[in-house]
Amino acid sequence: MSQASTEIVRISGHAGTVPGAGLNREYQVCKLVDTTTCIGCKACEVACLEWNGYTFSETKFDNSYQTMPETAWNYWNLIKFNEHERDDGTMMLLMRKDQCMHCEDPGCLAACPADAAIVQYANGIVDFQEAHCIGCGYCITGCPFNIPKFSPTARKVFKCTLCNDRVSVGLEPACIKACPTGCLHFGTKSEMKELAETRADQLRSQSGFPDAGVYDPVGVSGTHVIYVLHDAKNPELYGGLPRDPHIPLSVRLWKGPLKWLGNLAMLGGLVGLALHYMRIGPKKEEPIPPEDRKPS
Amino acid sequence: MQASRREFFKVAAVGGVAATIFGFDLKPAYAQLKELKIARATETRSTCPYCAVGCGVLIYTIGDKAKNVTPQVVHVEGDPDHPTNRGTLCPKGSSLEQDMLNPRRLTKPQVRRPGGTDWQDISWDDALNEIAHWTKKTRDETFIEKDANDRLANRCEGISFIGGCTDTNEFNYLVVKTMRSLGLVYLENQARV
Amino acid sequence: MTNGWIDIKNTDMMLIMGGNPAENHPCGFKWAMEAKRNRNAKLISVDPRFTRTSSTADLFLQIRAGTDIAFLGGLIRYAIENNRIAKEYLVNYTNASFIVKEGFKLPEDGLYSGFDSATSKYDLSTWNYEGVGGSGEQGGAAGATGHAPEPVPGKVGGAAPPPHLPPNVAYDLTLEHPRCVFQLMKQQYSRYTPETVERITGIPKDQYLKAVDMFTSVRKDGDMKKVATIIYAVGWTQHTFGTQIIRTAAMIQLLLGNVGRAGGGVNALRGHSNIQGATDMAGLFDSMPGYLKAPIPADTDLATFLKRTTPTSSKPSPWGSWNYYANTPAFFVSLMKAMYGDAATKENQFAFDYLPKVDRDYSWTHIWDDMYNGKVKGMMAFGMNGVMIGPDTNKNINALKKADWLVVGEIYQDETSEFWRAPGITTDEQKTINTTVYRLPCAGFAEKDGSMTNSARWVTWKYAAVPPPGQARLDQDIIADIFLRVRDLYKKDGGKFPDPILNLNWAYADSAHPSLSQVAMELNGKALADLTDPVTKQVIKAGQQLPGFAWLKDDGTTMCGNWIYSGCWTEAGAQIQRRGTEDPSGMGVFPNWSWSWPANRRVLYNRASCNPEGKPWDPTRKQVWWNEAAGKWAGNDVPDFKPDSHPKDHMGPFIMNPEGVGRLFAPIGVLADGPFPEHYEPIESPTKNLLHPQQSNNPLVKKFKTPYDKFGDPEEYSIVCTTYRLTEQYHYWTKNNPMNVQLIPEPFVEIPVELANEKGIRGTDMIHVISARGTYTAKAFVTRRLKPMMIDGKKVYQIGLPIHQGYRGIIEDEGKDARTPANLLTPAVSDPNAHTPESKGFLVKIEKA
Amino acid sequence: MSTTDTTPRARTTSAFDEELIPRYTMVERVNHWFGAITYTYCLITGLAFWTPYLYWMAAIVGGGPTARFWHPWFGIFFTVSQFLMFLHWSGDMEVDNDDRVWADNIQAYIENEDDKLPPVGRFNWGQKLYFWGMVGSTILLLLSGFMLWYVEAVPWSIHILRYVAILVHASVALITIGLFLIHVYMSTILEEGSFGSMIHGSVTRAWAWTFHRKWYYKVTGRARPTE
Repeated sequence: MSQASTEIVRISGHAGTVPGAGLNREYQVCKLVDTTTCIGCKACEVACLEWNGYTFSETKFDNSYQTMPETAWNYWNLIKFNEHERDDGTMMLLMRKDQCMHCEDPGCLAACPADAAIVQYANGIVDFQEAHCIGCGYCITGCPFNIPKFSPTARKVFKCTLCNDRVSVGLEPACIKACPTGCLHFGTKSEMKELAETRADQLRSQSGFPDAGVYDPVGVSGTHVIYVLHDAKNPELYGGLPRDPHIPLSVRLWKGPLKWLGNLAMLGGLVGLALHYMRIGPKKEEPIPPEDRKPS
Repeated sequence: MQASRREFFKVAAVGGVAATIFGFDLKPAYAQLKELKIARATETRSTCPYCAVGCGVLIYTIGDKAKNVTPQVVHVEGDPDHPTNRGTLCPKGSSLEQDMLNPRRLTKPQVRRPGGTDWQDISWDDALNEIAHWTKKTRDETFIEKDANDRLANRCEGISFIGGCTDTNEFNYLVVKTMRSLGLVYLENQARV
Repeated sequence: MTNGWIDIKNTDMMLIMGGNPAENHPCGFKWAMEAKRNRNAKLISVDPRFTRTSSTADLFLQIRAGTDIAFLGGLIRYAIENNRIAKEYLVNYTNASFIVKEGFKLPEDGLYSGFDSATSKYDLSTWNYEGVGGSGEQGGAAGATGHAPEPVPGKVGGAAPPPHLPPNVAYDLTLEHPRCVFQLMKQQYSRYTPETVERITGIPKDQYLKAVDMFTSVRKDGDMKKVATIIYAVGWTQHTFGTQIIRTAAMIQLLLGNVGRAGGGVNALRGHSNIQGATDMAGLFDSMPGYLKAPIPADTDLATFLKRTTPTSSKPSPWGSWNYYANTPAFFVSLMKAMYGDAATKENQFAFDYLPKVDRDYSWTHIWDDMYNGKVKGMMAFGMNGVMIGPDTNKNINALKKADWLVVGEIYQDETSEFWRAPGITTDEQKTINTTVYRLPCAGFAEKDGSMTNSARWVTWKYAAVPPPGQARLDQDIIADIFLRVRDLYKKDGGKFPDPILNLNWAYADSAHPSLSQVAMELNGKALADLTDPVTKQVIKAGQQLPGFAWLKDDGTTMCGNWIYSGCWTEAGAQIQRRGTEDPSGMGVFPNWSWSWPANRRVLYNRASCNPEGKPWDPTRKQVWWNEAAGKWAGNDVPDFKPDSHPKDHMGPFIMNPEGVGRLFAPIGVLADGPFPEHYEPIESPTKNLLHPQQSNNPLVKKFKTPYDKFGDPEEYSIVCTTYRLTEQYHYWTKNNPMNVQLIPEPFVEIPVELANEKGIRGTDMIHVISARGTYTAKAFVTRRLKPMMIDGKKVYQIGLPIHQGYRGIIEDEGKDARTPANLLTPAVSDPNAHTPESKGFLVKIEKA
Repeated sequence: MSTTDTTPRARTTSAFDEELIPRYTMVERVNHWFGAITYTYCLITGLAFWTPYLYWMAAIVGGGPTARFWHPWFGIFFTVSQFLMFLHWSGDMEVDNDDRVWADNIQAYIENEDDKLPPVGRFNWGQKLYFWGMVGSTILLLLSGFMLWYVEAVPWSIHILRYVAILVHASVALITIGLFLIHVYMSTILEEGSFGSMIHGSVTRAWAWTFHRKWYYKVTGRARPTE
C-alpha cells in the first residue's frame, strides 16, 4: 500500500487531534506553464523527444517557428506560436507549450472502452497503458484539448505521460527539467496554483497586462497542467486553447444514459423475445387448401 | 527507431518504495510504469559544446566503465548542480545525445587529391606524413626571416591555421605554441567572426 | 562579460541590443527572467526584428541594422540633459574630468583631428590628455586593449613613434573645463537629438524617448542604488564600427555608474562554448596568451617590445593607479619560459626572436584575400567551417581553389572540406582544382576532456564520457602528431629557422598524446626556482604550481602559459574542477564552483560597486567593501583591486587601465577610429550618413580588390538585410542532427507582410535574396514581426535570414533546399579595431523564385 | 383456418405441400451468410467496446487490439453484403398498400393470428422494415464509422463531427441490434422453415402459401382465387 492510501484520518481510542493532521503531504502533482516567460526555445520539445526515445519525423516549414501544426503520436510536446498585435499596436509573439493537460476529469478516460488502457493515478497523472490500448481512438474524441494521437504503425494511441517514470522516482518531468527560463515549474497542485496566481498578480500590477490570469479550467474539474496567460480572457489566442473545455456532451450521453438505455433495451429485447416464444410460440406452415392446389 | 520502440513497450513494475514517492498506488495488473532508462547508467559530467553559457551536462552511458566495456550513450540532461543552468538545457543541449550517436560522424581519414572528384580513404600515418611534408615545404618556401626594412620578422605567411569554437583551452594553447613556433601569423579563430 | 550569467538576476534594468539571448543563450537568459520575476526588472529589446527576446520585453523598438551608435549616442545625450548620471562615480571613476589636448577636434564632419586622406590613417597626437609638468610623454603605452600601431613597410624606421600618455594628467573635477572629457562628450552627442535619432534609426521619437527614459530611470533623482545592465552579442560586433558600438555602451554604463556593480556591466554574450577561451589563449594573429600583444618588427629586441607594450600610469597626480599591466614583463617572460623552457634564457632574451613578428593586419578577411591572391598556400582548419562563416562564401571557395593544400579536422562532413564540390562546380571544373584536401575525423565534445571558458569567464573542466567513434582521434593528439612529424623533418633535413620548432617545450609525459591536465597545469604556471614572497615570507619551491599571477617573475624563475589563467590549477589541485554549490551572499557568486579568471573574480572592476569611501552604493547588494579594521578590502566576491589600498589613496577601480579609471575618452588610438564613437553607416546602407553625408562610412575601413569584392548600389539593392541564428540550431553543426532539423526543417527568409504584398509573395513561397555578391534561395517567412521603417522620410524594408543551412547536412544531402549558405551575401569588410566582418546590415533585393 | 379456433389444426400434409419451390438463389444465400457473419463479428466486437461488462467478448475474437483492428474492416465487408442485398432484394422491398394494412394489424402477426392479415408478397412488411432499417443503418454506421476509424482526419475545426459520429454510431448500432435480434429470433425459432430456406434456398409450397401467399401465387403461377 502506498502512502496515499494509508493517510490516517481517524484513530480509535485516541484523545485529541490526529497526529500529523494538517501536515500530510499533498500528492497531486502539477505542471505550471507560464506563457509570459516562455521564449519558445523548444527545449521542452527536444527533451521530451529525447527522454521518450522518439527521434525523427519529417516536418515542413509552414511560415512559422512552430515545429508542426499539432502534437503527434511521437511528438507529445509542442510549442504553439501565434503572432498577435495588441490594440495599442505593440507586437506580441504568444508561445504556449501544448501537451496533455492531465485533467482531473479526463475525457479520454471517460471515452476509453479498453480495460485499464487509461489510468489516473492518485497524483493526478492520466496515463495511457499502451499494453492495454486497443487503438480504438475514442480517447481522441473524448479529449477536449486534441491531445491523444493514433500511431498507425503501433496501432495504439499515445500522449504525454507526464514522465511518470521520472516522477515516480522523484525526478521532475523531462520538459520541466530542460526549460531554460523557468517558464515551466513542477510541484504540487496547490503550490503551482499559488505560484501561478502570484505571477498573474505581478503581471497585472507590474507589466501592464490587466487581463493576466491562470488557466485551470473547471469544466474538466481542473487540470494538472496549468497556464499563466497574459490575457486569460482570450485563451483561444494561444493556439486554440479552449475557453471552456469539458468532456464532450456526446461522450457523456454515450457513456451515460445511452449506455444504460441501450443495455436495458438489448436485455429487454432478449427477454421479450423469449416471453413471446413461450406465450405465443412458433409460426407453423399450414397445408395448402385444395383450391390453391389447383392450377389456375 | 527500432530500439526506441522496444524501449517504449518494455514495461516493468517499479518497486513499492520508489512507487510511493509521489503517491502512486500501483496495482501492476492495471498500471505499469516504464522503467527509468537511466536507472543503472553511469553519469559523466561535461560541458555543453554549443553557446558560451557553458551549461553543465550529465552524460549517461551504459556500462560501469569496467575494462571490457565500451560505454554507450543513452541519455544526456542538464547538470542540476551547475549554478548557471541548474539542470536546464536549450533545444540544442537537449539533443546532445544525437550529436554523439550520429551516423553522419566522420570516422576515417580521407583525402581529396588534386583534380579529384571524390574522397579516397587514407591511413592516419600516410595522411599525417603528407601533412607534415606540406607544412615543411610551404613553410620553407614562404618563410620571411627579415622584412623589407631588414628587421627580424621570422614569420611564415604561406600557411594559415583557423581554429574552432569548441576546442578546449588546452588545445588552443597547444595550437598557439606549435603554430607560433612554426612562424604562423595567419592564425585566426572563430573568436574573430 | 564584465559580470556573469547568474549576476543578471541582480539587475533592475536590461537593455538588450545587438543580441538575442532568449534564442541564442536560453539557459543564461533565465537570469534575465529571474530579474523580471523577482525584482520587477524592466527589459528593453532593441533589434531589427521582433525576436523571441523581444517577446519577453517590456518595450521593443525596431531599429535599422547598423544604427546602434546613433541610438546609444542619443541615450548619452538624454542622460546628460536630464541629469540622469552618476556624478560621483563619473568624477572619481572615469576620465570625465581629464583635460584633452588642444587641437583635438570632434567629428562634426565625420573625421577626427589628424586624418590623413592619403593613407586613410589618423595621426594620433591630438588624441591625448593634456599633461601637467612639461616632459610628460615618457614611456607608457595604450594599455590593455590597445592595438599595435602599424609601421609602414618599406619605409626606413617605420612610422613615427607612437604617442604616449602623460604621467600627470591635467583635470577639472567640476567637469566645466571646455576641453575636459565630459564637456567634449556632451558636445559630441549634442548632435544626437531624438529627431536625428529617429531619422537615422527609424525609431519614432516618442518610442525612443520612452526607451531612454526607462533605461536612465535607474539614476532618477541622483539615486545610486539601482543598477542597469547592457547585454549584447555579435549584432553589435559584426559591423565596420562594431567595437565603437560596444564602447558607446561602456560609456553609458560609466556615465550611469553601472560598471563593476552586481546586476550591471557591459555584457558580451559570446556565441560559442569556448570562444572566450580561444580569445584568452590568443588563437588570433594580433595577441599572445592573456591579451599580451604580439611582437612587431619594430620590436627589435625584448626590451623594446616590453617598453612598447608595458603601460605606465597616467592620472591626475593626487590619485593612485595600480596599472596592473605594468607587470607585462613578468607575464611575457613567464609565457616564453612556458613555450620554450630551458631554451628561453636571459641571454637569448627568453627566445624573443623565435616569435613571428606581425607587421600588418593578418586577420580573418585577409587570410582569404591573401589566399585568393596566392600568398597563403596551405591551411589547417580545426573545427572551423571557414567557407560557411564567410563573409562572402564565394570568395572563400575561390580562394581555397588556389591553395595547395587544406587540412580539415572535423566531426561532420562540412562545407569547407568539400569546397571543391560546392553547388555550381561541375565535375569538369573539379578536375581543374588542384588543392589537396585532407579530412581528419576528430573527437566530439563528449569524447575529450579539458577546460572551456564560458562567457562569464568561468573556466570549467569537463570529462570524457565515451571514446571517439571509428578511427576518429582526439584533436590534441592530431596536432601533437603533426607537430612531432614536422619537428622530425626539421631535425632530419634542417630547413628555414628550425630553432623555435626544435626548442619548443613539449615536455608532456606522452608527447604524442599530451595529457590536457598537464597542459592546464602549464597554463597555470609553476616556479622554476624557489620563490619567497617579500612580505608574507611564503615560499614556493621550485617545481611547485603557482598560487596565482602575483607570483610571476620577469627573470625566468617562473613559467606560465597564460597569466590570466594562473590560479586555475594550483598546488591545492585543479580549481577548474571544483563543484562547490554554495552561494553565501545569495548574489549568484558561487565562489567555489569551478574557477574564473582573473583570480576567481566573478564581477570585474567590483571596486566600483562602492563609493569612493569604500561603502557599497547599494547596501542590499554588497559585493566588496573596505574593512577599516583589517585594513583591507573584503567581500562576497574577490576584490578586483589592490587588497590593501585605502580608499583615501584614491586608487582608480579600473586597474587594467594606466589611468586607473574608466575611459569615456579613448586616448592615443586605443581605438583606431576615434576617441569617441561616431555614427557611421554600414558599408552598404540605404542612406547617406545624415550627420555628415560626405563621410558616410568609417574612414578606416578598407575594401579588398578581388572580383568578388563588390558592393551594392542602394538604388538597386534597397532592402536592409541581417543574418542571425535560431534557437533551434547551432551554427553549421546541428544541421547534422535529426532532432534539430525537425524543429527547423528548412532555411527561410523573414520578410515583412508589406514587402511580401508588394512583391506578391506568400508565406512558404521560394524567393531569391540577392546581394551584389551572391544569391541566397529559401522559402519566405512572411511575418508581422518585421515592419517597414521610415528612414529620413524614405520607406525602408528590413529582412533577416538564419545562417544555419549550407550544402552539407541532412536536408542538404537530401536535396530539399537550395543549398545556399547565407554568407554568400555578406561583404568582406571589417571593423578596423576588432577586424570582425560586417555580417549584420548589408543591402539586398528580393525576387520570387 | 378458423379465426377463432386456437388449437392447431391437424396437419394434412401432402406430397404436394412438401414440394419445394426456390426462394433464394445460391448467390443470395452466400451473401446473406457473409452479411450475417460480418455483422455478428461487428456485433461481438462492438459490444466489447460498448461496455466493460462485455469487454470479455473481445477475447473471443483474439483480444482487444485485434478486435479493434478488424471491426471497421468487417463493417466494410458487411456494407458490401448489404449493397449486394440491396441489388438482390430492393425490387421486392417496395411497400405497397397491402403492407400498410399489414402494418396496421401487426399485433395479429405478433400473436400468430396471421390469417387476420392480408396476404403478403415475397417479403412481408416486417421484413421490409428490417431491410430498409438495415440499409439505412449501414449507411449511417459506415459514415460515422469512418469518422471513428480516422478520427484524426476530421479537422479539429469541425471536431463536433467527431462527437456526432460517436453518438450516431452507438445509437444506430443499437437499432440494428434490435432489428437483428428480431430477425434472428423469427428466422430461426419462430418461423419454422425460414432458417432452412436460407440454407437450402427453397421452401415448401405450404410454407410459401402460409407466409407469403401472394408470392406463392406469383411463383406458382396461380391467380388468387378471390381475384
